[in-house]
Amino acid sequence: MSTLQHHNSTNTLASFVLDRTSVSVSRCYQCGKCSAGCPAATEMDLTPSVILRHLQREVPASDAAVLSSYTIWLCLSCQTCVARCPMEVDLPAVMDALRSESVRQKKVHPQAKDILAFHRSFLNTIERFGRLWEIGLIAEYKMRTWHLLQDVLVAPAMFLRGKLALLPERVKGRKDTRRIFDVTRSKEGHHS
Amino acid sequence: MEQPFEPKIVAFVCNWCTYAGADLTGTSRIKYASNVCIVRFPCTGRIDYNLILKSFAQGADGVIVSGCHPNDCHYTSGNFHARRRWIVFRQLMEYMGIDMRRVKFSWVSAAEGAKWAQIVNTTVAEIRELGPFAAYPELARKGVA
Amino acid sequence: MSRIGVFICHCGENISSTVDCEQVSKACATIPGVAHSVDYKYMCSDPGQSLIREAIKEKNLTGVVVAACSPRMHEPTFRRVCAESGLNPFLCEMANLREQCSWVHPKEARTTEKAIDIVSMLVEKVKRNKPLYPINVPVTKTALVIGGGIAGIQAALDIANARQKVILVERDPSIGGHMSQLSETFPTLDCSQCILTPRMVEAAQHPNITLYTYSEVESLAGFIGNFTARIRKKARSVDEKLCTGCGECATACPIKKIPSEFNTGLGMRSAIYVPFPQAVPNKPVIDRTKCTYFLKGKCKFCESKCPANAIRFDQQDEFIDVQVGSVVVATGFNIKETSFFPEYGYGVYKDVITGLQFERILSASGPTLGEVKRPSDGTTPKKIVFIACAGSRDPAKGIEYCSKICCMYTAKHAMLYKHKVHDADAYVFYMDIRAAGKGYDEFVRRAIEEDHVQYIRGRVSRVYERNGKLIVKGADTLLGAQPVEIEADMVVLATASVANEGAEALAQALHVSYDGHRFFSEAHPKLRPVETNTAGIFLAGACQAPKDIPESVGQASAAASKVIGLFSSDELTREPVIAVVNRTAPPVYSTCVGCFLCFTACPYGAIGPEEIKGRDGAVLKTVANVNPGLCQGCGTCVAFCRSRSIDLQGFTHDQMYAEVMELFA
Amino acid sequence: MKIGFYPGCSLEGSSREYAESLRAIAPALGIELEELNEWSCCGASSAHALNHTLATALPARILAQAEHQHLEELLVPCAACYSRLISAKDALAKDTVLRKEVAASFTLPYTGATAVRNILDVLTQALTPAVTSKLPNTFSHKVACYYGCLLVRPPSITHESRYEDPTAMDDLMKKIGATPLAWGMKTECCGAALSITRTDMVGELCGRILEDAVARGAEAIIVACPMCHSNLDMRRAAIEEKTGKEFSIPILYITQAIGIALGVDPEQLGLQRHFVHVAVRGKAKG
Repeated sequence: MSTLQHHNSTNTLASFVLDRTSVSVSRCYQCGKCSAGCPAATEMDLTPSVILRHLQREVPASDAAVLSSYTIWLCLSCQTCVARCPMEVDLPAVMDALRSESVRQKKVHPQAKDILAFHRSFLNTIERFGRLWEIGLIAEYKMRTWHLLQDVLVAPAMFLRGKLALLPERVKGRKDTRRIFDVTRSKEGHHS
Repeated sequence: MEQPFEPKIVAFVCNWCTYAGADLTGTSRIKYASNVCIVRFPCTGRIDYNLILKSFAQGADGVIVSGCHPNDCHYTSGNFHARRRWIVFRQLMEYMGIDMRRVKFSWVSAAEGAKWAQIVNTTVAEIRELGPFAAYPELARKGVA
Repeated sequence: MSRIGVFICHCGENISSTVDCEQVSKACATIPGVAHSVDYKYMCSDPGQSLIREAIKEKNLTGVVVAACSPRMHEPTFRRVCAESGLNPFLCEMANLREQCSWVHPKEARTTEKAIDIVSMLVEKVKRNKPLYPINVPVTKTALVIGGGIAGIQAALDIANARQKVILVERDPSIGGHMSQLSETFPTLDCSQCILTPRMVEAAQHPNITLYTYSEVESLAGFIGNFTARIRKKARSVDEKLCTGCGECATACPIKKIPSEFNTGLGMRSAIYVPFPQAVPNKPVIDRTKCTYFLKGKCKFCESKCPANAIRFDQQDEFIDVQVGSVVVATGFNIKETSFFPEYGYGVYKDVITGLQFERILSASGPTLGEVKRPSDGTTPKKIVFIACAGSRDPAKGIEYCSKICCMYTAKHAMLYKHKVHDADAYVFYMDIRAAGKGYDEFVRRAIEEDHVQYIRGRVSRVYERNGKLIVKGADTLLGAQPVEIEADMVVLATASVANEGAEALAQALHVSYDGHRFFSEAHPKLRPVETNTAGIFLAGACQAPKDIPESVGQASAAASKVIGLFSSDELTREPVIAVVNRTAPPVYSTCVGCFLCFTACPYGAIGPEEIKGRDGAVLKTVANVNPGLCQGCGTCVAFCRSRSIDLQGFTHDQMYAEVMELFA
Repeated sequence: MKIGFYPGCSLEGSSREYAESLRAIAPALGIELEELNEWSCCGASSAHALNHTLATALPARILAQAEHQHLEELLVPCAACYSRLISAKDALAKDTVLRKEVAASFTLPYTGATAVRNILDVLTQALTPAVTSKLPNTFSHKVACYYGCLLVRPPSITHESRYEDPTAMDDLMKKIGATPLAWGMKTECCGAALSITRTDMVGELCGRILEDAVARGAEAIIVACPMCHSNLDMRRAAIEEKTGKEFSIPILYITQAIGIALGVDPEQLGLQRHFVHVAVRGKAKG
């Protein structure tokens, strides 16, 4: 049984969330409607409302639990929770903020490494080419994760149906895209 | 360093809506700027606008006039009369060289404690922007006061 | 030279914690004309009051300023104190240091400075106060009770039993209100109609009660003790005196498929109808918006079948003006339409219903005669999910308050359902169980422990239909908010209680204030819960806030006792805060020039012309004159008067200018 | 109507038939598409998953490009791109600090002048009685209209009032002679964001969607989002693994359904590119 030491609330994860998303987690009265409607809830280690509860406690143990949870990576950003939340808590925005913070603090849940790898591969391809090049994405993703056999059935079929381009398109606008990456990386960074 | 300018503002309010609303602000312990002193009238209909001029002449930096919402007047129509007369009166005020931003007309019901605090705070902030009301000696010379 | 006494109250620490009361009283002592200035912990306490009494005598004060809480709180108290020590009560003013200073500002020098300003302003005012003498006005000893639900019925009976006349006005064709729709009542489970209908009959037959059903209050004029109300008696299209209530007309009526309001749309009624069997009065009305005759100009089946020839197609709305001394508002509440809850599919799925509809299903007089059946196919539901807070405590949907009654009736619903369908499963999704009341929590425990109702703490996210079942997607927040999916046969929504339709218009007609949710406002949240800010008008029941039956009845009796108290004397004294037209020595007589602008300004028609005649009877001058009985003291005329001949006692030009000027002195 | 056109990455690759079918029906509907020059990726779910500023800057650049090209309106058929664009627009309108940071990250000026429009509201405007009266075929099939998440949520940004039970697509289907069914999965999530990383979850979520549609007798599911389409169409293996059932119900883009009603050649509509064979065809009127 952990004893609650309520420490100064300026350096808590809740205050970080407030600062990043202007969502005050104290709004949440724990009705659980978000968890009830969340399509990914059954897969999560902490359901969405429990994430908020941990944030409300403002204790290091809870903050750590949130940042190292699988939940924040399983959030599909389907917006169902915020659309139905009686207190209008923008959970998807909170999840976004928590993910980047989880990466920064190197607390990413082991099972979430693949998901992070995917996001990074995705962003790298568009950083390089300005647009998504699906084969490039899959290739890099496989390199990062060693899921060499995944989708081997789907990919050729896609190719045959002309759904996969072998070569990336090189967009004129890609210089802009790169610049955007450089600038924003220096701001929040940590996405590659 | 010098003190920031603290405007002095008088609020003419009706007894039934805004005065009660301001009481509610208190009972709800909502904090607001202390630059405003309230003068209680039975109804905004009672407020004689020369009193506004006179206040400025005496050194007010701003005036708030607040009563019941339309149709909510405890005396049926006092607030309508107040509003109607105000339309005529404001031209005189402008003629007197009073910046209309210094006069706030608002409706605050007995249930709107938070709204009262917000009105006071925004008014104080705006008038702090405008700075002290200097024109009054001149007004005095014009013999209005 | 005036001798003012200033009395600064600490109000325990309510004022002294942010205002330096000692400094205030010191500062006031130096104001010219102040003969006495002290501060004390509790001015309203006995010792505090005697402090004032003694000072008045010893220092023979000519005026008093009590700097304490809001005058809306204690002005009467301190004015009484002055009167007791021989000082005219209207020479006493209150400076509001609590609600408008100490409670809203931090502890700092400027707060104390403001306090000093406030007190000095009132010192300047009180210096100019004049002794005033209360006005006596006669009281019309008849009460108007608006609304014939349980609250209105209770208030009417209490007043009538105290041998006072009552006029009871009900908007619907029958009295009874929501209570008549209920099945059984918590926490005792006695049948709602069994306890209500005797009261309804008593109210209808009481010699002191005049009942107007199918009627509405159009307007209210006048003031405490002397109101005039205009009642619109809507055309029933039936002669109530002749009608015997046999019901032949309803049987004859060809239009039978109109959703019954009483049965919340679960049952049907005809175009000429009595809302429910035990209706009082048991006389039908014709719904002119549905009746074939009124729509197409022919039919009249009911008329041909009526043995008493009581049908009156040509009947018109009647207007009745009544004189009353006091008003009790008991217009009740309504339930929030749940169509604004798309995720729960109300209006899409027949078997998703409101709590009130479920009351009708449970009621022996209901569309299913008390058998629990699904609206869609009439089968007996084996699994019902009850959803609490369906609309209440939901800022996103615009209602942040708790509707108060849902926790209890939901427990009752689940319980009664289990009693009627033994092999049934009842689930309740809840956020908190608010069962604060005598025997209430025990009742909920019974539902859980003895009737094995499954309580799940969590809100439901969505209800949708999958092969004939209603899929309820909820979560169990006591198990880490695990998603829970229940295949239900029926879903009952505990919808929010909201102000009744027309509440706003009525409040405006009566000049009583109402809150952001259109519930009527009481004069003080704790100490004056049944009064309104308008003297002589009282509140009873759910029109003030969501309430259950015991609370509504309690408040109704309280309102009744206020009325009875008011009627206990033949005259009542009114504050002399009224306008007066000045009189001066001849040959001017009055500075009034007779422009009579004030006539148009006065909302009460209290100002008329007065002829000043000479000895020979010749009219020397016509000036304005205020009728002290009608004047309410708004002072609109004062602001209108060009020649400053009309002034408002207690708020004179002299007083108000002095008060304001002091602030900038 | 002349309107700017932002295809987005998927419509160039895995969902090219969406773009093809749109281009194929546009002339008949009097829509003139002006493709955005030098358009780049909107960042999709990955950008906002990791970096709010990036997730706002990428769409902002696209919108700036559109302004540069004097496009008053920009049609964004991909629901995901659409969502990113309107979210970015909303964020930039609200947050001045963010606006400065974003402005610093690319050269073109951004004012937010260009209106972003989704496929449903453009088609609703274009499918006038004049057009529908002249349709050679009727698409006389029972269909389940699947909206997914991002066309309707969050209502605060999409301003969709019927976000629990949208009807725009159903109305369009009625116009071409189809029978849209009432069903329970209109706006349930298909799991798009985890399509590659948690295919099993996608199988689960899409399984529920297909099951309900089939149970209600739908002959086809109509979609307006490449993510929804590729999950429902290409992930059948994962779906069948989860549900233990086989599904043959085809998934059509709304543009393809309309194309069929317009009598456009199936090849042009890219129907042959689907994993699940599309048997449904239009019936000639008369």
